Amino acid sequence: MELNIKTVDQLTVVEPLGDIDGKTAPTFQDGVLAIIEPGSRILIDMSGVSFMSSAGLRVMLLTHRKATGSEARIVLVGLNENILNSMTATGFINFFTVRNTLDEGREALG
Amino acid sequence: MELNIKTVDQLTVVEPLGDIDGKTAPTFQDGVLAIIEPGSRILIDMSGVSFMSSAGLRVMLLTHRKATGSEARIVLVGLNENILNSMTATGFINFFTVRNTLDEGREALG
Amino acid sequence: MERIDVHPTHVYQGFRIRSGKPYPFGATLVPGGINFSIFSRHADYCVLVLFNRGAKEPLVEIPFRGMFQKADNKEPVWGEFRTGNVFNMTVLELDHEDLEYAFRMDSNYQSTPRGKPGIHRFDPSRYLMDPYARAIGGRDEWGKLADWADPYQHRARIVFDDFDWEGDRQLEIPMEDLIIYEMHVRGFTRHPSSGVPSGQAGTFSAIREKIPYLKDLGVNCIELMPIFEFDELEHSARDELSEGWARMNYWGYSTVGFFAPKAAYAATGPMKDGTMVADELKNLVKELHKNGIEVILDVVFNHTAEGNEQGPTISYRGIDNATYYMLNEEGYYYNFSGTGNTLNCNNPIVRDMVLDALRYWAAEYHIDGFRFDLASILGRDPWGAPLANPPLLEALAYDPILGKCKLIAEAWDAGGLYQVGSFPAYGRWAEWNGKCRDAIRRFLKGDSAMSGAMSMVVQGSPDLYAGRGPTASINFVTCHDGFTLNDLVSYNEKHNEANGEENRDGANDNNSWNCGWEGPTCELAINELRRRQMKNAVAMLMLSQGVPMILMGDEIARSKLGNNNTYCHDNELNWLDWDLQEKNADLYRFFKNTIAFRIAHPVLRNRDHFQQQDSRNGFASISWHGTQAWRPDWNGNALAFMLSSRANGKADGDNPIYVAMNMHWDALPFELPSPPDNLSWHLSTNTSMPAPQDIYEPGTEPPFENSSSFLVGGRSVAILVAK
Amino acid sequence: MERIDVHPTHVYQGFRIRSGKPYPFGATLVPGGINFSIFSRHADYCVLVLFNRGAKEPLVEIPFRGMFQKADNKEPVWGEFRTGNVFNMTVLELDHEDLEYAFRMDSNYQSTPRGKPGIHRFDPSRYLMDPYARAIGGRDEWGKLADWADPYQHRARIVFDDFDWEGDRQLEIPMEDLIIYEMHVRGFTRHPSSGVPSGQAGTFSAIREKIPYLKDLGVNCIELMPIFEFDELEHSARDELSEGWARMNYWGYSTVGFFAPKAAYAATGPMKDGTMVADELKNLVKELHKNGIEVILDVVFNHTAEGNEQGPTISYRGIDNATYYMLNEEGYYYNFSGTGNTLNCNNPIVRDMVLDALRYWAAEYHIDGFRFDLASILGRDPWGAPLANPPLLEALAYDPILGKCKLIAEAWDAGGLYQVGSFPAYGRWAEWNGKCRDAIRRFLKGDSAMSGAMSMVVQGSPDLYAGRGPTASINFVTCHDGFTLNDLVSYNEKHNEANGEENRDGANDNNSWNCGWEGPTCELAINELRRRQMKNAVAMLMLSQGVPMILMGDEIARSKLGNNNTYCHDNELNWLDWDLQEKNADLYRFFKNTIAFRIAHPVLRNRDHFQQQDSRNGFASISWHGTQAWRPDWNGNALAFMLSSRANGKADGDNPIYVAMNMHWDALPFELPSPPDNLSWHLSTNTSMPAPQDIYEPGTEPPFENSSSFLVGGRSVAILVAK
Repeated sequence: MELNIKTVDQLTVVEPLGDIDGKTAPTFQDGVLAIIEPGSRILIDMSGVSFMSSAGLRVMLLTHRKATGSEARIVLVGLNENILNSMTATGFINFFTVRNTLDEGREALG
Repeated sequence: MELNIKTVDQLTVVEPLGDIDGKTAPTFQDGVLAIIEPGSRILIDMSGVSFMSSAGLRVMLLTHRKATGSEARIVLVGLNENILNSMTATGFINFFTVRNTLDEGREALG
Repeated sequence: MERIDVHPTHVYQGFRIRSGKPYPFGATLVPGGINFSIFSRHADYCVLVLFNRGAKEPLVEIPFRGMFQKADNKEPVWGEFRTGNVFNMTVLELDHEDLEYAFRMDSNYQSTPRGKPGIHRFDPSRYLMDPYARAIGGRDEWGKLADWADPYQHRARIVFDDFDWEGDRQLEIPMEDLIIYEMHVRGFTRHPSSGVPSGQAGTFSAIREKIPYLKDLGVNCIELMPIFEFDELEHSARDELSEGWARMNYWGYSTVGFFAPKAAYAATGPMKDGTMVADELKNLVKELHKNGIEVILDVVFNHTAEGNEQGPTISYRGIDNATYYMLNEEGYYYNFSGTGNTLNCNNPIVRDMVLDALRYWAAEYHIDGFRFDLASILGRDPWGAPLANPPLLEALAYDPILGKCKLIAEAWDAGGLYQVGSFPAYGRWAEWNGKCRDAIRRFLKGDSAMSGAMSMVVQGSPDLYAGRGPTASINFVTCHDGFTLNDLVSYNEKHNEANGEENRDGANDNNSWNCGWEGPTCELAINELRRRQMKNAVAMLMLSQGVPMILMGDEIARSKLGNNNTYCHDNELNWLDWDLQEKNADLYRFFKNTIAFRIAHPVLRNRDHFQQQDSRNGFASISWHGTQAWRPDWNGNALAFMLSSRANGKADGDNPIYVAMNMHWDALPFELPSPPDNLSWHLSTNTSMPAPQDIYEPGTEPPFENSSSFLVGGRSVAILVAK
Repeated sequence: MERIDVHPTHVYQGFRIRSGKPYPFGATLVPGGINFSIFSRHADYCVLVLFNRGAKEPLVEIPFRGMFQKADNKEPVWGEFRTGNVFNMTVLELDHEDLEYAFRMDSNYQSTPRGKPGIHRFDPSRYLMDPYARAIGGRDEWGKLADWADPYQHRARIVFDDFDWEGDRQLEIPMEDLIIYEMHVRGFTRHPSSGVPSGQAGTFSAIREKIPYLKDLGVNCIELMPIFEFDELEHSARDELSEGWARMNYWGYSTVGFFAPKAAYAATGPMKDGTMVADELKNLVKELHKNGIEVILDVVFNHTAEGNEQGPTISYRGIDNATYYMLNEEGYYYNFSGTGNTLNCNNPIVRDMVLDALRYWAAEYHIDGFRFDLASILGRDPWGAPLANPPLLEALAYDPILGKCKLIAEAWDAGGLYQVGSFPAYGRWAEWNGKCRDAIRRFLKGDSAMSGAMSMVVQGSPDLYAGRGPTASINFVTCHDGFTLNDLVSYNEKHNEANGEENRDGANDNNSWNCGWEGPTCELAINELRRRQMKNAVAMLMLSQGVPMILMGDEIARSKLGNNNTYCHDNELNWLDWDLQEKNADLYRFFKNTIAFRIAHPVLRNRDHFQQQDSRNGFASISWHGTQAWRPDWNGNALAFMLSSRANGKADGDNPIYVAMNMHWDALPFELPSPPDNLSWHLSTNTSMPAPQDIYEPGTEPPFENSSSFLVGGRSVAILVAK
């Protein structure tokens, strides 16, 4: 998995590319945790992720919680239908702020 | 707990001062692990330690194993009777090289 | 704090291992690795087989005894990983997500070839599924043709048990307040009309989507037909399958693994991720609980999917045939389940497996209760004799973790043991009251002299459950087994030709009546009568003490075309057609309001049987009437009764209720008793009236003008409430 | 991988908590914290109490139900932490080493004041010890005066379960090869003569120091008298204690906690570190195993230390009196144990606690077997009636983790149930053969007509254990209960005055004989006879089929001065005097060589009873003789027999053995049978000879010159071996 991180308009946009599963989860977590600072506004663009396993969902949640604990905010956008369905089915969706598009994501982050 | 570390004749001598228990064990472990390098010869002078709890024994063993794994060598000296008895009673003594005095410890490390 | 016992002691083909912990059984994530633990009393050799997910060829096979390398210096060393009769080993540094595992076992005992009777069936060439597998792959997508060349069909997987329940608990709804809705997971939403998102039809996730429907109907408990992993392809002729049609094991009364949810019931099943399937089911339970709905599982501990001596070797028989199954002296399987084998439930090992499984479902999935299929088998000893003090039933009743779970017995088995009313209850067990079902059906269709039997039903069957109370009685008219309610009033005979056994299968004693024509008809009078009879039936159910259970779809007049044994059909015979909700809106409304009436009136939900004592207001808690007040006719087919306070005193403030059930073909005048406390009668229900006059929403009942008599239509139920 | 369910949901007085897991019961280290789980069926309110180690005042008391703060925003929120009848909660970020914990419980059921009979004994003011506590403080140093003002006397602690066993396993020595040495932990090394390092006397650690002694003697199993935490101060009058002398609960047959080793038996006990105490015992077991010695625990599951309605509230009675104890209808404790109360062993909860405890000792401490004190109680139902299918005994026999453990019953109880020979065995259970003890004693002292009874003992009591085999029989002449071997041959009567009950306590039927003088004497002939009788006794034991058990110290002629019930003495009456080893070196040598003889000859250690069939060499596996060959006299007090091959064939190559036991007062000539296979007789043992001619080391036996007859001295045993 690759992780592109760029800052646009005081917003950090994270673009993971590839599957997030038990093998790649640590890469994702390390990458995102490294950029979290108090007050960070982070947009994770999931359009490059085709598959997320249960371990992937967990790492996502842990990352999200650590961010929230640091008073950073995270919004997810660009989830494909498959991932959206599994997040809905398992209830993980309830823990996150999810938007459809980058623009809507930006808006949600204020 | 304090941890004095000095190098004498290519030998690292570690002098913990105070009890080693669940509370102080991390200090001990961090301190000793920091000085381990392949080939290190480390003499831990326990004469300043009056008490070691079961957590203390464990941290000691974990440190020792990590050293051995890094091809470093550790010898314990100056154990008081109380600690020696509890290490004997619990069998932890079997995992370590133990000598009575600093000189004997140096000799054991070659 | 780091553990000092996590470093490996041995190495085998590059895998770092050490002796494990004998419990818990199964595969458990432990610091640094996975602990594998499996019991066998008669095997003396065991191999752990690891696969990458879906692979036919193993990744490695690690014996529990033999030559290994020492972990520190790689010297050859003998190792054995066993405690008592439990093989256990911890393998370090595994990717649990991508892992499947099996065992191979061998023994010095003589083995038995397939098809022959025998005590032991060890076959070291077979991959055996862990009986404690918490997730099982291989049938991840419903009905998908299996790869029959795969030597490991049902594949044990690992589950990470860290679902975040966020404070959810079992609801612990008092038994007397329960209204159960019996449901098949797939059947509930598989029909195209269900309107659930694509990919979710027929799954746990889709039930979650339908929670608003269940809340609207008013039930507070769903009872799921078997959801333990089973093999829907079990009965399928392979050529049938390839032609796109087959008889399947659709109902699922044939367990492959007692700790694993059916993967193909999960929308996430096709992802082949054991943890995700578990998460999906847990999330369903959590959401149902948030909405005040409990979950009861229909569990099948009387037999397994391995069948008789001709059946496949999946797990148990290859691990310890003599422990897991009841065998006669020649080594034939006892068949008290009618399916080929019988689980040896009162062997202490199997007893513990059953307990462990139920504790797991209660603790890890927050399941609220269990209905035990053919539960009488659980009271038999290893040779089939009914026990005076069946330790399994006793242990379940006393179990601390199951302490607040509902325990419901199907109190009979296929070996002729019939214990309705006499199931060993230990103060805890309820029963599917089959006698209540038959009494309601016969009273409903107008059999003569049934009013006495019906009066027992109304009281929660004190004739059966004296000392246990009405909550021991699960009252029902229909369930998955037999006719739907619509079919009960539309068919005199079963029509099971589609099952492929020339209508020989299924019960013949249905106590049904077709109202004048066998099957669907355009005859308006017949259809109206049928509609009325359905309303009568649910009214009788909701007016009776005990715990009412309704069958999925009965509230919208679902039909299975007269088939009373649809275990094998994955098609519209079993799929609930959601368009019926609109077509039969009046029936749905009647169900909903009858349920609401029951919920509004604690007097209908007593914890104890009526004591026939005067209540606070000078009236008996229940009084009996007929066409003449205070003069019940126990040999007719008309029955009336008045409830005037709750037996345990809790409902002293509840309204008195008068019910007249006229199952005579013609209208009858019922003389009304005076309501207590200077109240006056109001009309709640009159099934002889067309909707919406058939039932009023609780609280909106209009005054009943004639205070002395009520002309109740033929085959109708009327309810008055005193306000 | 990190878990997603470890963050706290609630906060209480600064402690971060969340709902826990209901199992395992007790306090368990889990990721991030400690999980506390405790059962009560009848309590409806429970509080977790945390202490710093040794503190009288709690650190915090956290209720399992009530108002908390939400962890994320500190808002007040209702919380409940319970699953079924199990209160469970995880408290995060605790220092488990410095922690002690208790519970307080309350209930809506009416409680009963101390001293009165009653069903429930809830008292929310009391700190209750966890029945599943893996370590218990409060009596950390043997005999040290307790602080009676401390409201929490027996203090539950945490154990870290990561002892590094390095591949150690239970030894699984075949039952028939076992030679058991019954030992009291403190008594073994407490005497100043023991020579163990200071601070270790009387501890587990000191037993480890004495392993060479045990190996030299030749035993391969030690049976430890109770080591579960008990209160040695239980029977002490406090003023006695302050005067430095007291009757103590020295033996320890009175359990405080079933999962915790007695802290005061550990050299590390005074450090008040639960893990270290556990480590010390585990290390002892590991070292014994390295030396081929198994460990059997004497376990007391028939009652607890809480006594009757007058007794203290420690744990069980305050948690669920009605579950844990057998009560009659008035609420009095049944007293089948003779100690005030009876554990309700066949209640499913208690059944599981017993099983969980034994599984814990087998799995976590690698214990090899268990001897069950007053085991017949374990077969009684909750009202005291013996069960036809006692589920606890059955479950123990079938248990997977205990699958290779020795299970030994003291097959009687204090309620009059006597089951020697008839204990429900399920193919697993052995028994303390009390009838064997009596038969040997009476034969030994020359009672008339005992040769028939002795012949049964020699065969492993087929009269008692037909179908179960000789390994069902634990043979012994002495045990902790009753005379030592030396006292058995030195006293006709018990001398129990030191026990403070005017010699009323203790058994009266000792079947002992003082050889002519009551107690110690300078009379040489008497002392020689006593010495010979001790040798005779151990020879009889080692020559008999079954499993021999010897009492600590009998090998060096330990005496308890005629006291046959020394349960209460922490002094030289119970402490083994190691100087006896030198004083009685000949007796020690005799024991050692007799044991070696048994080990050298598989023919003495058959798994099955003799079948009375001809063996391979044409001789019966056992043949009976008297003063005339082939003519046994079943009514005398002389008995001879010849063993010529092992019943199960394994010992076909073993030497034939001839044994003559002359318990007549005068010498008798025994006509010798011809040895099989043209071998000739060699002399192994002749107890009428002085050492070292009394016994030859196995392999060094000289030829026995007279091949036709052996004049065996009065009260002597002679052994010939054919080579």
